[in-house]
Amino acid sequence: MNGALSVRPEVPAWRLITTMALAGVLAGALIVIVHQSTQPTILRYKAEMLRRAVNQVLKQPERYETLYIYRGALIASVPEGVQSKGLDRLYVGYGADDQAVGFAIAAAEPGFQDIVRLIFGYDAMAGRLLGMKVLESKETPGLGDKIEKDAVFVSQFDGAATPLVGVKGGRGSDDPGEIDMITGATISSRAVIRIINNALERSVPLIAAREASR
Amino acid sequence: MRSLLSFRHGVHPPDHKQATEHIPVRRMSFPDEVILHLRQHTGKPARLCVKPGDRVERGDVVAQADGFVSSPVHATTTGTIVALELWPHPDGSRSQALRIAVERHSAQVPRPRLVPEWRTLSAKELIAAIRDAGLVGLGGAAFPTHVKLSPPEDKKIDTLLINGCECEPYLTADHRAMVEHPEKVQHGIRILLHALGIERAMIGIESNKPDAVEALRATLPDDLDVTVHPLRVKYPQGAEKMLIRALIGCEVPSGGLPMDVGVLVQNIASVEMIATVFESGLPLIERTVSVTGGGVRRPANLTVPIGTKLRDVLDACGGLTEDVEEIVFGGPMMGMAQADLNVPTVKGTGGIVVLSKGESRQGETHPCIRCGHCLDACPIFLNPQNLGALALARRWDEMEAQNLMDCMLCGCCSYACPSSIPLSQLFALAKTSLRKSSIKGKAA
Amino acid sequence: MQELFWILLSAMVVNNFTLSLFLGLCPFMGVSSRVETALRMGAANIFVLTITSICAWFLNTFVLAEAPYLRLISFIVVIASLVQIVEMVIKKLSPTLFRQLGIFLPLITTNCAILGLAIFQTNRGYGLLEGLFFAIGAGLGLTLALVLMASIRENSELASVPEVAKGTGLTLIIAGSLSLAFMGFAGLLSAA
Amino acid sequence: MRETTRQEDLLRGIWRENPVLIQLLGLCPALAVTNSVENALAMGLATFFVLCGSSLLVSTLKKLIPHEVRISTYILIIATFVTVADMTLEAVVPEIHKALGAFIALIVVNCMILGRQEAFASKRPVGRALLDAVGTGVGFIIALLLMGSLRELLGNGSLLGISLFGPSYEPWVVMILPPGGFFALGALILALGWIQQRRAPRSQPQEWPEGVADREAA
Amino acid sequence: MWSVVASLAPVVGASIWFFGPSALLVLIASCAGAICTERGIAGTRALRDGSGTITGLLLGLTLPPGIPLWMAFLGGAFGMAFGKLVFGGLGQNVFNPALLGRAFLQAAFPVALTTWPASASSWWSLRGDNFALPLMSPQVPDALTGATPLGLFKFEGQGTDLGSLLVGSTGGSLGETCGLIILLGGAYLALRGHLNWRIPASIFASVALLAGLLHLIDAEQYPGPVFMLFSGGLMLGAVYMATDMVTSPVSGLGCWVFGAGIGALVVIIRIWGGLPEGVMYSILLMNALVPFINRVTQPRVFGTNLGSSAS
Repeated sequence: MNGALSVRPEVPAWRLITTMALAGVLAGALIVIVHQSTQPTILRYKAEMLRRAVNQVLKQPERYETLYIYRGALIASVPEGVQSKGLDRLYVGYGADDQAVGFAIAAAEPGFQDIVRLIFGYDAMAGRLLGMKVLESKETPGLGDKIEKDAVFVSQFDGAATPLVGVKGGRGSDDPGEIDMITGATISSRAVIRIINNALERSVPLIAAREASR
Repeated sequence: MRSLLSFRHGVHPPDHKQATEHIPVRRMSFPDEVILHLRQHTGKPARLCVKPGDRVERGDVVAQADGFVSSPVHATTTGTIVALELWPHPDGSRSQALRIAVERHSAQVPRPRLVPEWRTLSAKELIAAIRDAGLVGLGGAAFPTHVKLSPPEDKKIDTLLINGCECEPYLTADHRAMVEHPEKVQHGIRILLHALGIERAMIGIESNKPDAVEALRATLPDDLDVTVHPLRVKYPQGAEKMLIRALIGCEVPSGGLPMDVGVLVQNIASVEMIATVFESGLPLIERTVSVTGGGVRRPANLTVPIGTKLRDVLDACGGLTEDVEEIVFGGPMMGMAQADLNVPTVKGTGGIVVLSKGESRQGETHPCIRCGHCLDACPIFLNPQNLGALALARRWDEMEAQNLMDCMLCGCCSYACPSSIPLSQLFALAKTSLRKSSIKGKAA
Repeated sequence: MQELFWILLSAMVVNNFTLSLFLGLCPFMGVSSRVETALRMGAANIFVLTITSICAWFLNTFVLAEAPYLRLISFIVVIASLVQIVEMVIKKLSPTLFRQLGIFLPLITTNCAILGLAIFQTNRGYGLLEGLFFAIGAGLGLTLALVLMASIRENSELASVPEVAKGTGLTLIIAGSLSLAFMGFAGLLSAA
Repeated sequence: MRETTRQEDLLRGIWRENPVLIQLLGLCPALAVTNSVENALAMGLATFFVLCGSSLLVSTLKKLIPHEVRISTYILIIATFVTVADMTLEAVVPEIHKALGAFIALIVVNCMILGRQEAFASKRPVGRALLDAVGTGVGFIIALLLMGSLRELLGNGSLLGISLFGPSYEPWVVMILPPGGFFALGALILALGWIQQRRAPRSQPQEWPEGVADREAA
Repeated sequence: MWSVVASLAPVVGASIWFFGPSALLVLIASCAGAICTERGIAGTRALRDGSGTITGLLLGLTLPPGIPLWMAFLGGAFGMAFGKLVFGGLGQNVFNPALLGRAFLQAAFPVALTTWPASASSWWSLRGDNFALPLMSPQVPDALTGATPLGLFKFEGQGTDLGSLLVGSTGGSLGETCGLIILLGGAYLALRGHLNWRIPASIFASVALLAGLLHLIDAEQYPGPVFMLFSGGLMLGAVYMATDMVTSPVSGLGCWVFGAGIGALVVIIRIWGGLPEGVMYSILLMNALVPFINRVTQPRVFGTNLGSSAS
């Protein structure tokens, strides 16, 4: 190798730069082409996933619309010149009678292992939850991931009164605000309850303000 | 009671001294043959100045000091030189030795040849006289005494330490010397102080010898600053560096000598021998040896002509018992195991320990479990566990980087090891290999 | 503040970059045979991770906002040139530091921990400060894992390891054991 | 460099110089995404695609790429293919793409790919380079599948999601967690070593570690 | 080594007293796992020194009584193979093999490993599904599950009185219930020189100190030092696991650092971590640090780096 190096003719700098630039342009072009062709599918899938999640936690509303949190208020459409991308948002679902049935709120906080990302439906009038779905978690398989997979645990959030209170599993209380925690996965269960309560603390005043301004 | 002076770490082996500590020193009768090794001391071996067939008298010089770090060898009995041949040496090798056929006992009358009036001599002349008497350290290393007494100009010695610890188990020769001849010890100290031109001496004695402390305290001179200090019973209290740590409270720098902290250490047997030499006018031709251990029938403290064969010494003590396991020259901790009964004593031989089966610690070696007992034992704070593992991997250079050369092979780690790993043997091997390779490196 | 601290601890021990995200395995398996080397490698990593985090944030915020599909390609180009520039700057400013870190810097370019940090940081939408804490935590976690591994391997070099297990086998088992032990940190600071 | 046959070029990477099990390259994906056969397969295929694509391109363009900027160019080419693979997976199999997460993007820094470009594709004709890439890629897929099957079988009692031991099987959860990745690869490598050792003629048992003789001779 | 086994006898006895035949079965299974693996893999190299038995016994003592026997066996086998044999056998390992086995089981079967028996109808009845088929899940009736004092505190804010903690009449693993007997066994071993007293001493001291400080700050939220000392596996871990000579530092100073580190980690994991108990993880983490601690706490060699005090 060293011998080969020494006889290699000096390559002018402009060639190096041209090569790199050319390679960069070609690479960029290729990526843009693939991006153009895959982007619609990806976006459609993402939108579909979001639609499913929102529909699930709002118990299949007729339709829903996106609300943006902008300068401490909920707005339905972003004012001119403001990027909608970076804004936090929540979703309001409407029933057949065009009445708001509830808000779908997404939230994320640390769980047992890493961040737990979830979405839940909230009926602002009744102050109750409509449903909860974990979107992303790395909780212990077979134990902590029951917050996602255990139907009994998940179903407790349907109609639960807020704020939620976690109790030890198997107590069998009728209090609608009490969530039976999963045996052996207390931390994960508590994390879900905490995430929802914290998210409600943030969102309820916004929702109330929006209702009041109507 | 004020706590006794000591050093840190070390071990507490049972001392086994009761067999001989109360038995007065007796003189053994002359053997039929003595074997005088030319390599009696640390440093360059003496140069031969007689030839086979010559008749020599007790105290005649048979080999001259060859250079500064060397010491003459004297005939220890009157007799005829039979041969110069290779003979087993206590260190395990074979080396040049004179065989002397000993004449009948009536011929063994000593003829004084030294000037006993040391007070009239200058320090320089006194040191020359000490060299001519063939005096070496009798603690075991046998380093020529006159070399120790001549420090380089820039090293000032202000204190003489006398090592009366005798911390090796079994050995009692030093103990008997202190009890039987305390005045000789004081005399020897006086001579040494004169040679050094100083006035301060400290005697350290392990507190298991209260009679020795008593005896030496009773004979302290009025005109000199000599003090006696009982020390904690702990091995290796008698190692130079440990003794200095205990008495003076400072550490000899790594790779340095006691003179670096202004101290000279002399063993009690050497001090007594100096007095003996200047009283009798005879050079160093005999010394006291503790012959003890469960494997010897009549344990004793014997005055033995240097060069007496092990077989003869043991015979003088009633011979061996049936269950002998191991014979060691020196103490059981640092001594050299002997395989041949024909090996002769040398100037450094102060003890012959014959271990019976029950006493020997040679056990089956188990894997190291990193218990750390060796770290707690090592008086110079090495990590024998790690060094041992490195030694098994033969990674000598890394061992040197971890201060292996400061190891004095005291054997504390081997003693403390519950798995009977021969750590100090491994370190001795490593040190030898390193020395060899450094010599090779210089040659290349 | 608590959240920032959690990000740091999470990247460092709970979801240690090397032991639970498998990032930076190359130096972990390759360089980690001497503790001194591991420490320097770790220091170099903390340094580059921190700078990368800042650069990635700037890229995301000001350059790639319109073309996120070019993210990967620009990250890798930026990281590669960044390491080169850092190398040159250190060489100029502090030859001592360069001697200590120098040979590790080129290795870092192909270290997946760096690119991994930039991607994770983007996916999680961390801001500048959060990204910084994330980077420092990740760097500390890498260093911790490297040093632990190096000291254990130094130790096991003297052990009579069976022929089959020498080298990679043992290293992987040790890594697995470390990873098991780090599971003890799960849920740290998030149990409230 | 020794001349190799076509067959050697193809087969080398599959077993004898398996990138993961023998050369220990690309460990990051081999450990991170092999908690199920499905993920392992997807990762393997994506890497295979990137490897073949970049080998093809690099060996085609090798004359045009100046030596000084070759590494940067390779990385650029690899990153392009990875981006393409990333977007394709996201469009075609979004669930798997979500499970693999950032590790798709991290194919860029898989030393195996860059290594093949530098060591082989940049010096050989297109056909050979492609053969080599196919061999190495298949070897990578095999290793990932081995890991994936072992971990999914023990950790979930299933293969490709099909339960094998019935519902009362107690899964070894640890196997799909990070420690299980290390242990599974460690066990695989130990097992391989053990098999090789049994095949090889028994070597002399050594009391002292090797190298002692050298030291003494030196 | 056998004296360690002997000193464990009262602890084993107590576990059988409290948990009935299940305890004995679990201990036998874990020992069998460890010993069979040692014999099987190491073959003739296996030592008859009882270290395999110790590994098995210690592992068994950290398991809940109702665990299926095949899991106990697997834990013993894993700990022995990956915790010890792969490093070259006795004296060479880095992690405590019993704890590695236990950590593996905990990660593999989190449910089975955290299912504690509340009480049983008679001494003779089994405390769980010990005889579950190999690789199959245990059938655990809900009524059987109880909780450990630490679990009660962490998840429900309930304390447990000191008397039950000392005597051991609480839920928990086989060997982690009776603090007094463990302390006695430890004292016996320390007197015989088989364990370094500095390690348990420093663990107890650091746990007591940290827990005490936190308790002073907020007595409601943080439990007191006595509860921290006598609950969970702290006693067993501090006396029998952390003191494993092979996996603890060699120097005295190192042992203090090691113990203090374990104590601090225990408090951190118990109070701020996600798990109710952290003794096992703390010891394993500090095991990993031991080679580093040994490096750093190497004492100053006699006569080197002499300060101004010299000469």
